[in-house]
Order: sequence, then C-alpha cells, then structure tokens
Amino acid sequence: MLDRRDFIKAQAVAAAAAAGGIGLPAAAQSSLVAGEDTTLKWSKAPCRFCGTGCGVMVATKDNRVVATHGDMQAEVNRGLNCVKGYFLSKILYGQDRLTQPLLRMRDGQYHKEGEFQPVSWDRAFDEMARQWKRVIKEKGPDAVGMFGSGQWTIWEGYAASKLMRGGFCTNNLDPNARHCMASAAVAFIRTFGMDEPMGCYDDFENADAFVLWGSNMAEMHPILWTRITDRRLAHNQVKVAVLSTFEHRSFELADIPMIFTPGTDLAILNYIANHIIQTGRVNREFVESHCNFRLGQTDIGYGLRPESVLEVRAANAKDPTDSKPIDFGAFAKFVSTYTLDYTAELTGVPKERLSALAELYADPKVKVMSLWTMGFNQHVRGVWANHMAYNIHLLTGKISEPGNGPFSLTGQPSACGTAREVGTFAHRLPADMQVTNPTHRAHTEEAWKLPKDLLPAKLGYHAVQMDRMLKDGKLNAFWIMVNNNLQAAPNSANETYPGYRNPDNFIVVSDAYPTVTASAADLILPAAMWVEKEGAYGNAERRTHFWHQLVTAPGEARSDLWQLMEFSKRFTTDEVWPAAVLEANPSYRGKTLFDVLYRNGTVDRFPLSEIDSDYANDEAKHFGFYVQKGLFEEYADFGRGHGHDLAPFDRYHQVRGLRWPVVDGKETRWRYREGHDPFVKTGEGVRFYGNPDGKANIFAFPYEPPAEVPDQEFDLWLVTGRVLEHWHSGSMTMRVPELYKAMPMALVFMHPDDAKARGLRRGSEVKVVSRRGEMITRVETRGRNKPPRGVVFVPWFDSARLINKCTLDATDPISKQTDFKKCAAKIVAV
Amino acid sequence: MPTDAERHLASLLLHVRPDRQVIVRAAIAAMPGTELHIEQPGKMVVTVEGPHEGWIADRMTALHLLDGVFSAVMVFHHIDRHHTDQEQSDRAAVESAGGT
Amino acid sequence: MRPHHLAALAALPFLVPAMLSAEGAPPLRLDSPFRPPLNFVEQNPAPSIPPDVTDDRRVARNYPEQPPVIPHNVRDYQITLNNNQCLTCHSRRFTEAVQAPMVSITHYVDRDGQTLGAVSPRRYFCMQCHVPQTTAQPIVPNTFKDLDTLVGRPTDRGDRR
Amino acid sequence: MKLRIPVSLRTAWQTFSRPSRTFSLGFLTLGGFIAGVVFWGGFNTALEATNREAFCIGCHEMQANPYEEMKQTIHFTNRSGVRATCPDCHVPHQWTDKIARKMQASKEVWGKIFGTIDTRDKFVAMRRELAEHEWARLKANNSLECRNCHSADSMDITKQGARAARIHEQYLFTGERTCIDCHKGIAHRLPDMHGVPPGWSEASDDPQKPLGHWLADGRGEGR
Repeated sequence: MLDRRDFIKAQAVAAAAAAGGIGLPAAAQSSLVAGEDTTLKWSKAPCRFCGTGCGVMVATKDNRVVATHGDMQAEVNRGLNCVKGYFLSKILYGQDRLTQPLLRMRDGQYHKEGEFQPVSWDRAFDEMARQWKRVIKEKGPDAVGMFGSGQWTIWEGYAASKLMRGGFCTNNLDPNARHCMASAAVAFIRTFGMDEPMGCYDDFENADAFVLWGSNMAEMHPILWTRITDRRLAHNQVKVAVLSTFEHRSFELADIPMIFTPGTDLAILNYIANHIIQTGRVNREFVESHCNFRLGQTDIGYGLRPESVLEVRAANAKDPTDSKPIDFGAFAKFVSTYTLDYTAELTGVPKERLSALAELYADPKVKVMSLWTMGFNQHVRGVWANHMAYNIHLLTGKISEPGNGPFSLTGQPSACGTAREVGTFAHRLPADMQVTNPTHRAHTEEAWKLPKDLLPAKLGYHAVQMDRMLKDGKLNAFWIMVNNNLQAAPNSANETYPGYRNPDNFIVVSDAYPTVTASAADLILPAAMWVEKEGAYGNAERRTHFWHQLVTAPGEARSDLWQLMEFSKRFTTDEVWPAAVLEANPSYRGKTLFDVLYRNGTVDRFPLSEIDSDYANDEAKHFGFYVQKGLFEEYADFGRGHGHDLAPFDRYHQVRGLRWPVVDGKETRWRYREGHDPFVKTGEGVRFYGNPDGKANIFAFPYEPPAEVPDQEFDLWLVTGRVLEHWHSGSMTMRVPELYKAMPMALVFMHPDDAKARGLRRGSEVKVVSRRGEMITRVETRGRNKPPRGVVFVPWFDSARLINKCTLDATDPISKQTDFKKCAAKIVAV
Repeated sequence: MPTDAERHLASLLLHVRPDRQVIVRAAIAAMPGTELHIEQPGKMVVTVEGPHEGWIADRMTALHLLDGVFSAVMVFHHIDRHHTDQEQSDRAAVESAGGT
Repeated sequence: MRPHHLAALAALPFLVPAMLSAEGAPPLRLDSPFRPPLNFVEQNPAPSIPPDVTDDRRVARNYPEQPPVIPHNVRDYQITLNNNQCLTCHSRRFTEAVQAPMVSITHYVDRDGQTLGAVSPRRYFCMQCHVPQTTAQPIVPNTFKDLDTLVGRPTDRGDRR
Repeated sequence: MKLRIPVSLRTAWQTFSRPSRTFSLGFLTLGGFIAGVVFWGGFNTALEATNREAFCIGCHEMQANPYEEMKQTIHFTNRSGVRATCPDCHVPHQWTDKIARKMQASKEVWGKIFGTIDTRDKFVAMRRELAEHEWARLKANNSLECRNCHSADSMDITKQGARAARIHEQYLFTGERTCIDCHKGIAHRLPDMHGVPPGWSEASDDPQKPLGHWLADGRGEGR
C-alpha cells in the first residue's frame, strides 16, 4: 500500500514539475505513485478575478478541480496569489450552481409574473427567440440589447459583437466595463489615438516613485501591490504616495499619504502641472516634438437624464467632447491659478504634502509610475482626470520608458482583452475602430464577409442609458451575460429594477449562480464558468493569455459562447436584416445568423483535429469545428500589422501570455518608444503613432465640482467600493466559505466621531439613506477603512445589502462611466 | 515512518547548467534527505525531507551553492504532524491554561 | 410591487435544482445574503457584526498550497512601513519564544527565485493572503472536494493538529 | 564685591521680614494655614485641570495625532466600556512622580509654542523619539501606569489565550519583563521599529533565560 508520505511526495514533485513546465514522464509517475488514484493533472490558467491577470496552476482529478496555486512561471505574479486567488478551486462549487434553464411560467406558459420553472434549452431558446422576433418586428433592431462584460472570454465577446452588430443590426451592446474603465479608455484614445497603457508591469521593478491616484491596490490589486511593496521595502530611495478620500490599507506603505476632499483631485493634478511649469522643469524638447495642446470644453453636465436640472443648467451638456488647439503659453496660464495655497485650501491637503508629491513628478531624476483605478475612472470628470495625469507625464517626458509612465489598472480579468480590444462597447469595433466611422464599418463588413452597409452606424445605448431605456420601454428584449448589473448599477431601485420588471420587457440573464440580477429576470440560463471552457483573457498590461477546458460544467450549464452561437441558429437573415441589404445581396437570403456569422468560411476553418488531445472542448465538439481558434484568428486579423498585433492562436496555449503588439514572435513592453516598440522607426525616439501627426494631446481642464455634495440633510459623502476578500458583486467569492467568513457582510465604515454625533457606535444597526434609496447595515468605526469626518464608505459585494440603491446615476458626460464615489447620504439609526 | 514530532517535505525546482548536470546529480545523491525525481536538460525536480524548517532551508542553500546550479526555487512545502499524539498533548496544554 | 410577484421572487432559491439536493432546502437565516429570498425590494435587517474566531486552533487546509487562515485575534495589529506585528511572533527568530508557527520557507524566496535571509519584502503584507475568520456561517454550502476525499483516503490535509 | 540692591526693594524686604506689630500670632498662624490651604488647593486644582483629557486634547497636536489614533484601539473602545484617558497612561498617579512629570512637561509647552509637531508630518517624524521617552519612562517605573489598572495579581491567566498565559507566567510574574517590553503601540500607531525587538525576543536568543528552559522540557509543540 502506498503510504501517506509517498503520496505527499508525489504531490510535491508534481507541483514542482508543473511549476517548471516539465511533463511528468510516465516512468517517474509510476515510480512515485503506487496507484493511479493520486495522479493530478496540473494545467495553467489565468485567475478568474481582477485585471491583474495572475497565472495559476490548476490541479484536476476525476473531472474536478482539486487544488490551485500561483504559477511560478507566470511573469505577473511569479508564484503568488492573493487570498481570493488561492481559493479559486472553490468558486466552481457553490452548492447553488445553476444547472438548468429557468423560465418564469404560469399554466405551462411563459408569464412575466410567473414562477421560475426548469425548462429545456430548446424551450428556453424558443421563448427567447419568440420574444426577440416580436420586439424586432414591432419596434426595430434598436429595441433589443445585450449587456456583456469584461469577464467574457475574448471569443465570447467577439461572438457577441458579431451577433449584435452583424446579426441583429444594432449597436446596443455594452459591457459592464463601462462602469469600470470607460473613462480610461476614452482618455487613452483622445490623448494617444490608441487605447491601453504604453508601459507594463515591468515598470514596477524600475520606478523610484509610485503614486496611487484613487486606487486601493493593497486590497484590489494585491499582487501588483506585492511588486510595489517589494520595490519600496528593498530600496530606500523609493517613495509611495497614496491619494484617496479616506484612509485604507494602501496607506500602510505610504510615504506621502493624502486625504483630499472628494472631487478635488482635479485641482491637485493641475497644481502639479503648474508646479512643473513654475519651477522650470518642463521637458521642453519632449513637449515640442511630441505634444499638442488643447483647451477642453467646460461646464459639461453630469450625464444624468437630460431633463435633470443639473443637465439643463450646464452650458455644454450636449457637446461635452469638444476642444480647440492652444499653445504651451495658454496652457501654462490656464493652470497658473492652481497655486499651492489655492490647492491646499480647496483639497484640505497640507501644503508640505502637496509639494512633496509635485516634486516626485518635477524632479527629472525620479522615475514615476502613476496608478489609478476607480477613484479616477468612476468620477463625473473621469476623462479629465485621466487627461490631467497624462499631462504631467507628458510635460516631464516621463512616459513610455522603463519605470516612467501613467498606468490605468483594470478591475476585470478581460476588461482590456475583451471589452476594449474586441470592442464590445456601444461605440466600438475591434482594434480601436468606431461604429460611427464608415471606413471602419466597411472594413469590418469585409472581414466578417457580410454585405456592404449592413452594420449600423447609430451609436448604441451605453450601460446607464440601457437601464433608462428599459425603464422607459424603449429597449424591450435584453440579454445580460456574466455580470450582476442589478447589484452593480447606480440608483438601481429607481433606474434599473423598474426596467427589468417592466411588463413590456423580456429579460434574460446568463450566469453560473442565482444572483440578484437573475432573480429579477424572466429567463435564467445556466452558464459554464472559468476552466469549464477554453478561454482567453487580456489583462491590464496588454497581456493576452489562454487556458484550456479542464473540467466539465455541471448539469446543463453551457458556456456563453455556446449560448450565443446556438441562439444565432434561431434567426434567418430575412427575419432580422434590413430588406434593402438583402435585396442588394440575395445570396444571403434564407441563411441563419449562425451560417453568416460563424459558418462563414473563416470562423469554421479549423478542424477538431487541431485541438490539443489532452483537453476537452465541449463547444468545438458541439459545433464540429475549433470555434475558439476560428473566432480568435478572424478577430486577430483586425489588429495585425498596425500596432494591435496578436500572436498565432496556438502560441498562446504554450506561453504564460504575451503583451501585444506581438511582432515576429516578440512581445512589446513599452509602446511608442524606439528600441522597444517595433512600430517606432529608427531615429524617431518616441512616436505616438496612434495619432496621425505622431503627437500626444495635452488638454487644459479646470476643477469642476461633483454632481451632488453633502448638505444639511444628507450630510455625508458616500463612497462605495470593494474589499480584498470579495470580488465585485461577490457571486463567486461569497460562496467560498473561507472568504465568506472573513468578510460576511457589507458594513458602513465611518469615523467614530461621526458615529458619536449621531448617537451611534460600532455595531449599531443603521440605514444608509440617500435621496434615491436606502439600505440597512451596521456601523464599523475601527475597520481597515478609516474615513475622515464627513465621509462614509460602503462596499457593494453584499447581495443582502444593496448600497447601489443609494448611489447616484451621474456619469462622466464623455465616457458615460458612473461616479460611484461621490454622492450625498445620511446615516440614521434603525 | 519517522518518529519525530514533525516531518517537513519540500519540493524544489532547480535550474541547472546542462553541461554540469552530471556533477549536480552526483552531489544531490550524496546529500542526505534529498532525492532527485525528474530531470530534463537544464531542469531538475528535487524533494527534501527533514525534521524542521531550518533543515530544509540548509539543504536549499546547499543546493543553491552547488556549482552549476543557477537557482533552486521552492515550490511546495508540507508540514506533517503526527496529530494523534500531538493533538492530545496540545489539548491538554490548552485546557490546563483555561482553554480559551 | 405586487404581492404575487414578491412570492415569485421568494420562491426562486427553492426552485433552483441544485438546492433541492440531498440536504433539502437549507435553513432560512436572517443574515443570508442569498436567501430568504434573492429579494431586491425587501430590506433585510442587518445581523450583528460577527466576532472573529480566536480559539487559536489551526484550521485544516483544502490543499497544501492554500494559505492557512488566522485563528487568533488581530485587532489593532499594525503592519505598516514602520513595523510588521505578525512577524514579531511568526518570523523564524521569534517563533521559539512564543510558540507560533513559523512562516513557510517559501516566504523567504524573492521574485527572482533567490532565497533570502529574511521574509521576502513581497510577502510583507500578510493579510493579503492570510485572513481571520468570523463566526458567521456560510449561507451557501460549498461542494468542493479535496483530493483525499476524492480518492477515498482518510482525510488528512497537512498542516493540522 | 558688594551687591547693590535698589532702595525700594530693600525697604520692601524690610517690611516683609519685620515681625508683625499689628496682628496676633494666632491670627497669623490660622490665617497662614487657611491661606495655605486655599493656595495649595488652588495649585492642585489647577494641576488637576491639566490632568484631564480635555486639557490634553485642547492642543491640536494631541487631538489630531495620538488621540485620533487611540479611538480605534482597545483602550478606547472595548467590551466593558472601561476606557483609558490620556493622563491614565501618561501622568503618574503619585504626587511626587506627577510633579516630576509636570516639570518635564514644560518642554512640551516649548514644543507647542515653537510648533515642533504642529503638522502631522512633523509629528510622524518625531514619533520614534516621543515613543522612546514614554517607553523609557514606563520601563523605569516598571510600567506603573499600566499596573494602575492591570494588576498582575488580579490577572486570571486561565481566561487568557494559552500563548499569552504562558508568556505572562514566564515573563511578567517572574519580573523578568515589564508590561511595556511587549505591549508597545497598543494605544497609538508605532514609530519605525527598526532595532526594537519584541519583548520576548532576548530570551529566545539566550538558552539560560527561563523561557528557554521551560521549552526544553518538551511541553508545547517541541522543535
């Protein structure tokens, strides 16, 4: 009999072999392990959670995941995981996994007010197709929509984009990434003409200073935080500055901590630009050769419903994106009002800290990495804030080189890879192309082998707009995939829930678990998740990484890819395409959307024999061709040759991800810089080739106040966010017992004096009340988050306590991303 | 079975200069408590077993210092306690101290 | 919202087939994030903040690579640029005096695979991986099976008393 | 050398030092006593006023730094609601010690006037020095202010965690160590602790120390 010691030893060897990328020879296995039963199969996969994109090794046995650990070979994390990552094995196994489609029924028929009953996939799709056809017939293609996610795999997002735009002929497709990094994406394109960071995570090992602009990396990007911690603790000259509206765990490493009045980060950014100019530290040569200056539109409103008084009052709410060229002198004059005195007064930050921060940027010898997430992006002036961060990097030339650069982090595993690169936004096509650009549409039609003039030119509804249109009855058939929007969307009691339960609407939710959103749907489709399917994600540093299907999804759960493609079989072009297009292209008549979108000769060109025989692939088996490879290769052709280059499909299964552009098999770590980026020619030095003139834009914007500020009645700032132990709405992590027990409920973090002033104490049961809604929770006065007086923080992971009933649906008017960080609320005893 | 209170088992991934692999192999064979399991050009998987962390760490350092070894990275570390006896004595200790 | 509508929502969790497994319907709990019911409209009262488990007894791991949870009180523990209070007991030098388990030696390896004389700086913030546990009881059971269970061995998951 | 004293001062001194011709001895004695009581009482009342927390946090420096930090900790908020105020830990209860501490406090007045710690950053920069003063003081008086509330005699170690009980038994009860050796940073954030080992560290280095022996007898987990 095999003894325990040998058994453990076998595990140890297998783990080391997997880490080293060494295959276990059969002989070694049998000499180590007496029985077949202890052989684990280790395979690589990216983590399912945030945009960091850690690599993990996943052990499977008997079609179950039995262990996970950090992948030593993954550049991102080199063997480490955060607490969520270490518990990845368990996210598949919440007891309430959805395993059958559930339809609201009464007397054997679909009924909006019926009770959920299990149905077959056929029955589910029949009803769904019936509803889609009814709505398209009655109201046209713009009455159907889909809300996707940065958690879609690359091919799922791509298949969805094809289905919505090329199938149903509408751009009503938006990802929940809209709530997450739309401001960053928009500002990247406006500044550099191309989306996504120029630098990469290697900057962590090269920078002398790290500035966190509204990012609690210690909890939200723990593995990147380990890299900053490593750098800071091992090098005394390294400085860390942390800016936030309340004190959180990242402050534990801060040399320069800063708590500022909500919204005034804009003033700090302009003050730094002013400081750089006033102290003569502008990198003149860089600015003259590589930058243009522009003056942006001001008083642009708050992205609320147009009839809202704030929108009516705003001078330029209808045209927030406008700007005009200026010169350096005009820019210098513009920011000159942001003096140290003025800024300290406005922000509440001590002067010595403001100047210490400004010096990090101004000092030409200090390499600075600026990092941000939701503090910048979920901001009614989020696009401005992003621009202003680029301004200070461009003024000093601290960009696109090791250790120097602005870096926008992402919250979802494929916010970059799927939402942005594939282009699942209401305004985007693959490879940074726009739906409003006729050339881009024509190019896409050609690549997709679709008739000319088929793709719609009209902008689709963005995330918040979708909810408003559902409520107003203008969007009637709605499919929500891989996200929990009823828990995540702002002002949800007034603007989201009513749309889902609007009797005119048919709401479909695809998810692995019965979420709050699923509970308000009409049809729930059970989804396969993570390693239950072959997948690809793109992380925040442009790294595209793949994984194989390792286990089978439970019951009848199916991947989103299967769902999208299978659903497309229920429509013929005659039912959904414009008559004029069909008339001009009669050969497309009578075909199903599946035929024209996925059996188009490109997507279906790779046979099943190309699948790695060590792994299953349920989708490919079902459809009869290597779907993932076909979709990926068709998609990758969009970007190849002009700076979005992806490697061949099979390569990604061998490596731990590659950072695009991948040219001649080599990844790119620093874009726009000669010697690093193959698209910058010898002698050019730096070229921002996303813009036709090769220059980046420096925009002048002022400070403008938030949409809602505390007043006498609603006397506190309400800030929402995440916690370390739970990822987003908690649908996965709340089902892992260890994570649940570590952080079982969302509390309201407040200052002890604020609690005392209201007759409250730690543990008091309270209502958080805003003008829009309320939620009940308990007071925490001594937790990890320590807000200053006048600010409260509530995380949104807890489906029993929905803080987004209170938040305001104000968005950045340019990016349409919600500001979840600033609204007015009061706390009252229950 | 060892009789000590605990056993530590670790697996290491060694990156080795392929031309020195023979010498490294011999050195590992001579080192008590270490065992070579898998070998590929440039890579080796070795387990180390011993009574405590320090013992493992010493072996790790020794492996590290072998001529021809670029790096020795620990991948797996397992502590085995003989809990039947140990659990009782621990419980007794806790109870004598009041238990909370 | 109409009452029958509420009833429909209330019924949801019980219709999910997975929940109708051998254990039957799980007990209703006030602190449930997911039931009763997945209800957008009704407000759940907030349960008390559960205390941390501080019995100082190690908890079995699900697999050897899982970081152990913290079984003792960590209130007011300071892990900052100035000091790491965890390491005042768990670093190699001090474990003997206080009888705390020493951090695994994997923690002495840096990003480049070099073994250091002290805990690697990248492992400095302990609570990114090791978390305390409250007495709250998970609402949704998890059916994860560890390898021992799966292959029918007597369960032993390593670092455990 | 002859000391020259102004005439007016000399006259005043003579008046003051000359025996009374108007008041009876009894009046003077009693009056003196009463005046003494009044002044003494006044002095002590004034002194006591400086011993209240409200006085301590009357200064912005104390209110915004140590006091703000303490609000999170167990010495401010806990199960039984017994809380420590600033003077409980930082002002000796014995009169002579108290006066000695008050003399030292004159330095703090200078600090206040010259703004030594009038910003958070200055306070943080001074934290190690300030903390060291308090550690040294508590070490020197055997953690007197701790023991005003936490008497070793009244400790029920069976209500403590096994590890804490073990260490208290070995260190505290034997007088090997005093409270402050281990319990630093319990009410405020810690300064840079480089070079400040925990209270239990020395014994582990020295096998002759009691804890070393105690471990050697094989109880506990062994190693």
